[in-house]
Amino acid sequence: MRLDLARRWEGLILVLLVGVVVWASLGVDGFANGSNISFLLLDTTEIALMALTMTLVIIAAEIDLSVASTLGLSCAVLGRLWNAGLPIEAIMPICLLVGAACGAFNGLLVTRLGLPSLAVTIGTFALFRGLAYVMLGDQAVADLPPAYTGLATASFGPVPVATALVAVLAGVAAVVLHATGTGRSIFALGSNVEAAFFAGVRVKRIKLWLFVASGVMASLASLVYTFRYASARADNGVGLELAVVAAVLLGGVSIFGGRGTLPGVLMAVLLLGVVRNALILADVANEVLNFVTGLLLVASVLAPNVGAVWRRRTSPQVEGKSAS
Amino acid sequence: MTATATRTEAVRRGGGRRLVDRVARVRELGIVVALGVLFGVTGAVNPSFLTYASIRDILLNSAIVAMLAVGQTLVVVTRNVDLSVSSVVGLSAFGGALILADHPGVPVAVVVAGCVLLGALCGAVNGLLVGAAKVPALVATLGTLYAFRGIDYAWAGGRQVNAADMPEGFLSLGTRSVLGVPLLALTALVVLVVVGWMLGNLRSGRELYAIGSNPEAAVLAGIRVRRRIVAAFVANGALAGLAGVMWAARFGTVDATVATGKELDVVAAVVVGGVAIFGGSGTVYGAALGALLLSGITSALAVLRVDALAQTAINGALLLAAIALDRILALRVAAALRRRRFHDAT
Amino acid sequence: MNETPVLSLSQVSKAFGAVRAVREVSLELFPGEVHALAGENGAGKSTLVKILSGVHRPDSGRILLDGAPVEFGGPADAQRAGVAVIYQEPTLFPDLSVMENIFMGRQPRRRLGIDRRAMRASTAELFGRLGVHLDPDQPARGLSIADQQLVEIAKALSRQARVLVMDEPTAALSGTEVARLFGVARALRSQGCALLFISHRLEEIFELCRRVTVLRDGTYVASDLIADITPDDLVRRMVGRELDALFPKQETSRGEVALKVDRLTREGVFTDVSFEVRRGEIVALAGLVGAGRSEVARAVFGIDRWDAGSVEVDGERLRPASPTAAMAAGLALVPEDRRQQGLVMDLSIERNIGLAGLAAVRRGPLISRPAERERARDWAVRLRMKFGRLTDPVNVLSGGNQQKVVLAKWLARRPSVLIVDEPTRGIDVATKAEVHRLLSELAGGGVAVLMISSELPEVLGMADRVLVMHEGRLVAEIPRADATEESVMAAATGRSVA
Amino acid sequence: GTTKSDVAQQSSASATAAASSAAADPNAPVKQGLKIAFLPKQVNNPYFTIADGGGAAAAKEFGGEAKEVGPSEASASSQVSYINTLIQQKQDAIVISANDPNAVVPALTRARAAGIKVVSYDSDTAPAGRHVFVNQAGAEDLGRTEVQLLAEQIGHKGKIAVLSATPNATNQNTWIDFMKDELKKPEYKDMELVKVAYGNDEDQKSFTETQGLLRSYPDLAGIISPTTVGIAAAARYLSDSPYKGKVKLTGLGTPNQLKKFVKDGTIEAFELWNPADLGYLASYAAAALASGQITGAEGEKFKAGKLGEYTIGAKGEVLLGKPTVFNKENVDKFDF
Ligand SMILES: Nc1ncnc2c1ncn2[C@@H]1O[C@H](COP(=O)(O)OP(=O)(O)OP(=O)(O)O)[C@@H](O)[C@H]1O
Ligand SMILES: Nc1ncnc2c1ncn2[C@@H]1O[C@H](COP(=O)(O)OP(=O)(O)OP(=O)(O)O)[C@@H](O)[C@H]1O
Ligand SMILES: [Mg+2]
Ligand SMILES: [Mg+2]
Repeated sequence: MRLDLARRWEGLILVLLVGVVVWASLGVDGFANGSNISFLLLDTTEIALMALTMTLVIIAAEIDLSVASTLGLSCAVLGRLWNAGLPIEAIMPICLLVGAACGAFNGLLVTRLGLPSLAVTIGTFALFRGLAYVMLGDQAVADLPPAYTGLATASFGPVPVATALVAVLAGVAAVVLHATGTGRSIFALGSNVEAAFFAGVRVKRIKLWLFVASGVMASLASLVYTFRYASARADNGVGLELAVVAAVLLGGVSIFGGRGTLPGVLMAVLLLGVVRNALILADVANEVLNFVTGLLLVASVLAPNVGAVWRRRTSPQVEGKSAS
Repeated sequence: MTATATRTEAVRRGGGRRLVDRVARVRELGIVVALGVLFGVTGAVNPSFLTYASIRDILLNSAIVAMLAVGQTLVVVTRNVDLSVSSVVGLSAFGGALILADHPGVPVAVVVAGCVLLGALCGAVNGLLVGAAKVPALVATLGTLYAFRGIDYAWAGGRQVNAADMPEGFLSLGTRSVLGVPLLALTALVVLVVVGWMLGNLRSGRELYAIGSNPEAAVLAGIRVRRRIVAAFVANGALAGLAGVMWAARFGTVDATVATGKELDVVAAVVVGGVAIFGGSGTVYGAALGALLLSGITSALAVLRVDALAQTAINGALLLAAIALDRILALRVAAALRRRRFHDAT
Repeated sequence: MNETPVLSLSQVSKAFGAVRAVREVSLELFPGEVHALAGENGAGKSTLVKILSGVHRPDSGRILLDGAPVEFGGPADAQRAGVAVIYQEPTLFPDLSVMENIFMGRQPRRRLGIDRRAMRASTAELFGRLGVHLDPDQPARGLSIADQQLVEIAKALSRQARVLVMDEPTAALSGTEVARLFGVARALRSQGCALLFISHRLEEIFELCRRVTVLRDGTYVASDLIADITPDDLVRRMVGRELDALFPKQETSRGEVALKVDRLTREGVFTDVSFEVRRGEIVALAGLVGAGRSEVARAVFGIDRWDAGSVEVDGERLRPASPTAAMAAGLALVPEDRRQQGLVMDLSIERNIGLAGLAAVRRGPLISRPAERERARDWAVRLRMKFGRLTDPVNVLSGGNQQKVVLAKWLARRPSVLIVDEPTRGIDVATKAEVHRLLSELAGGGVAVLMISSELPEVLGMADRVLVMHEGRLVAEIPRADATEESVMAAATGRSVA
Repeated sequence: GTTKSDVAQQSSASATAAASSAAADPNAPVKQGLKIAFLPKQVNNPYFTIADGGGAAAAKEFGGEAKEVGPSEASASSQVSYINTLIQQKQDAIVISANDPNAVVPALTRARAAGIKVVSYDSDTAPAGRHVFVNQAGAEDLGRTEVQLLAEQIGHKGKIAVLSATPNATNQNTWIDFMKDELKKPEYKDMELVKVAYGNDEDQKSFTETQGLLRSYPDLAGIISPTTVGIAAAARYLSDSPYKGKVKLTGLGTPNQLKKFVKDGTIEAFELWNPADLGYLASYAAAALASGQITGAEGEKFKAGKLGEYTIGAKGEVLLGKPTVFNKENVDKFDF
């Protein structure tokens, strides 16, 4: 039943995606050409990267609202070190370490002190962004090496290099989530921590590593972001966290944990990207764009639910999550 | 049998001890301590922080968020959340300001009532999505966060309403004081006390906690879950609507971006105030204290001449410190109570 | 007694997808009578209860109240009609106080708001009738499963209903509490209340009820006066065949000490608990509800931290507070609260069974789904589980079948020390015999078994040795030969000191 | 590895190569039906709404079509996706106010490669990104005159503070640098800049920051807020506090926003250019580029309708003119 539901959800997103692509190709000038597709894919890179780990984190019934701030901090570190004259090849691993440290900080507060991750990451959302300002202040570092800025926007045919990176990492994440013991454990602990703990799942350890992975992924996204825009600033990526969470939820991941699939999330990221691109091309005003994004989010959940509610009419039945 | 008997009797021994237990169990204790520390330290460094004018400013600043936090608590205790409040505030602030500017004849009271109604309407949309159509609250309200803001933008179309366009009688609502207490803070306080009392002492209030604590059991207990959830969202929307007009009165300049991003502040206040994000427990008093703490931190940083670039970071660090402190206190108290029970029993 | 039934079901059916849980069953509840409902796990008893309480709407058939057809649109309707229900699984609000749990939605009111004092007094009065010693202001979170059950009973009583439906109210209770509950039930009966009672303990049915209805595979089998049948008849009706001995205890030779618990203390919960379990031995841990038995098991398995003492498995000291270490040492714990601690309700049967033994079905870093399914199927068959597909989520299983999933999860690990906390709670007679045989087979194969049970016959029938706890201390150790109902109860209530 | 100095060498080498353009024909007629897209920092921002309105009015005059597109929040990344779609739509010119002067350059470079002319206005991009920058006022001019305005009001004496937008705002930071420079002059020896606070161009934050400034420096003599959001918030705080009239406030603001405070004595004088004229001029500059009248080289001239003739200065900059100072006497004459 659960699987059916998940499949139905993914099917729905897929149908929507195909529908929007067909509509846009036929009805929107400039949509269906190589360079636009390439922009479109490139534009979703950072969100896609962060959505990969966010999916795992939310399935584990936690949340990481600090991803965009981690991205900002990592950008700031990159800019600062670049200004200090370090070679970029040395800076990039340092950035990833910074991301890991941010994630570990979140993870330790959540697992060691038992604080709710929503509260913790609202705090680190401000803290990391603030550290980024402290690190780089009001400077914008723009003289980044063309070899890298070029790579970030380069593409094989219509497929950007960055998208290939997303694809590889998505493959890894999907295998971890859907085919390994760790993945099983993530679903189990997201659904019922206590039972998972009783079954010997190392709840704290897994959660800690999920947050670390989320941090690393955010800093990886920061590298793509910085090179893509050829600009390292402390306010890079402000507000991306909501876009990431929205994509993950649209992809059918349950905010209460224990449910969701990676393919669903990836399709949702793509769907949001395509809709945005097509609407902007069609000169739809920004306010309508926001409205449509919101509507899409609600409608995607509403559609299967309305059916379920209707069915429930004929047979009342208790449902909902059991007490925790 | 006798084991449990001695246990309860032991607890009953000595009313004084029981009182201490009660106080120690109050969830809001940690946050009160944090507030004390904040005001104490800041006041010691810069006594002007504790002057009447300064306290008045802090109260004014926190009033709106506190009111939103009170409304949010109603929703959060039912194991839901309303992220769209900031957009509702924006919509209501702009709507109210626009009417006042374009139709100076409309009485202020009517405008305020209209804004509350508008908010309630938005709340009803959320409530129906969550309660009736079973869309998870976070998804539904993230959606309406975008949607309501979209309506706001479309309505405003780049227009800004300035203080000069609004009647003095309205703007003074945002600044006037009654017996030395700002009217805004007073309104928030009244809302706080009324909602707090209702949550604690009405069947419907207690049912909200029951729903959040165990939704499945709430249905079995015959609680009309759907109706209660819709009501919680409507009430929260109405408060957001009220907060919206208050915003317009207080800040005078209103455009379509009002209160953008405030939802995180409100959720932060609620969480810092000890309201469990997965429902079932927490009080509006805690949430209001949380709002006070957050705006207290912001004001303190400005007063302490903290470097502007470092402010965001310190703000975040203090927020984390506050919730960590609260948590550690709670753990200590729980451990102490367990030990005490043990020593009483033996 | 020959009046019209207060509440009756006429030819009701209910299906969940392909599973036809209840098929054309009729049932009549008369005032002043306790009616038993019996059947194997998954026979449809709880489904019937949920039809009576308005949770499920029957696909066909009618519900009659005082002879007139009614429709229950939801639990609220049934409550208004005077039906109170104790569900099989506790339905408490963990964040609210015990008294609020009891009176939720019906809190006594004053002129302004809720009258807490009156609520507290009524709660104390109810608890007095049931002999419960809980603080009305204490939150429901953290109550043992037995205490939760008692609160549920108090809640149902407080409704002063015309019909009281009790779905396995005694499964988590020990003798004393059951006796109290029966006292209250008899009092209600004499006041003209109609009661429906479900239990897998046959002796309880024979003690309390006047009439019994048996279900098998969702269909109605028979309705008899208790006076007219014997326990064997009842079992035959339920199972459809003769049953083997309930406690097939085989004598085994004892090996070395496998589990050694030394002066284990967790402040506020239990003190100075020391005992050993040898290979091939079944040791029962008896005591009253709240004596601290489950807490000892949790600490030994590493769920809770202990303050002093040590635990050794096969001579190796266990790292405290680590279930993973305990599992690596060969320990397994079947917890008492299957819904919260034993199962991940949203996950499928096979994944639940696989969860504790992921290492066993791994091929390289990946999980082998065929291996996982094979293992699950193997154990599902061995435990005679009743289910649709292995990929169904466990929350659609009947209570007893859920319990079997928990057992399967741990047995599949082939532990060397097995701790089972109320292993047969909610399990039907046939399966209970199965579980008992299994436990004794495991012991025969050299596994050390520590069994916590509130069911005295089970303790006496299965155990090589009985340890008795009272108020967080181990007060007696009684060898099989000396273990009688009297000696165990005496120790458990603290009347004799070992 | 790749270090900063490697890159510096490479880019200086390529910069010289990039300076190439076709010759301008000053007498070419303005093409009809030019498609000009305004890409402000943020849509629905009243300031840009006015500016882009001016641009649209200009387009109407010369027979082109102007539209305004853009993100609803002022972030660099979202502008880039708009540039990309404008390229797909084959616009003739893009008029942009950059949120991040560098982040938009790669996208703008692609736009230029596709034959689209780029004019920056209000907030410049890095020079590689555009042909012409229409500057509302010389940064130096603005920075210095604001200090002069305030100095007059406080009698060249006392502590002063700046309430800026975000810590990264390019315009504001340049102005503040010139303010600091101006303050070094001997006539300001009794004035001290004690703090630069940031209101992030958010109303409430600016409000709280003003509070904080006065709480921590009770003897403050004046505040400069070179941002329309900041000055309005600060004015509102002051008008309702005991500091009203005592602490002087000046900066950049729109007359409509501040009329009330000029009249009630909170503000003596403030300044601003006319945003509609800024958009108007940018629109003409775009048309001139797209029609081949100019290429963006220093010394070229073009006509901008009612505003008259403009000459391109160094680094491709066109200066709108001196800002207007608003005070009690003239504030009622303006409506924007
Ligand atoms: N919500 C549901 N969805 C699907 N199947 C269900 C659902 N509830 C019960 N069933 C199925 O209906 C059948 C009857 O279940 P029920 O809970 O009534 O059994 P029971 O007689 O109470 O058993 P037990 O003694 O184990 O409690 C079982 O096969 C069960 O799997
Ligand atoms: N001596 C004691 N003093 C105080 N609290 C106790 C004591 N013993 C047990 N408790 C509490 O009583 C509750 C029941 O304990 P536990 O579950 O261990 O009992 P049990 O013997 O296993 O009974 P059950 O049959 O309910 O499982 C727990 O919440 C525990 O914390
Ligand atoms: Mg049952
Ligand atoms: Mg127990």
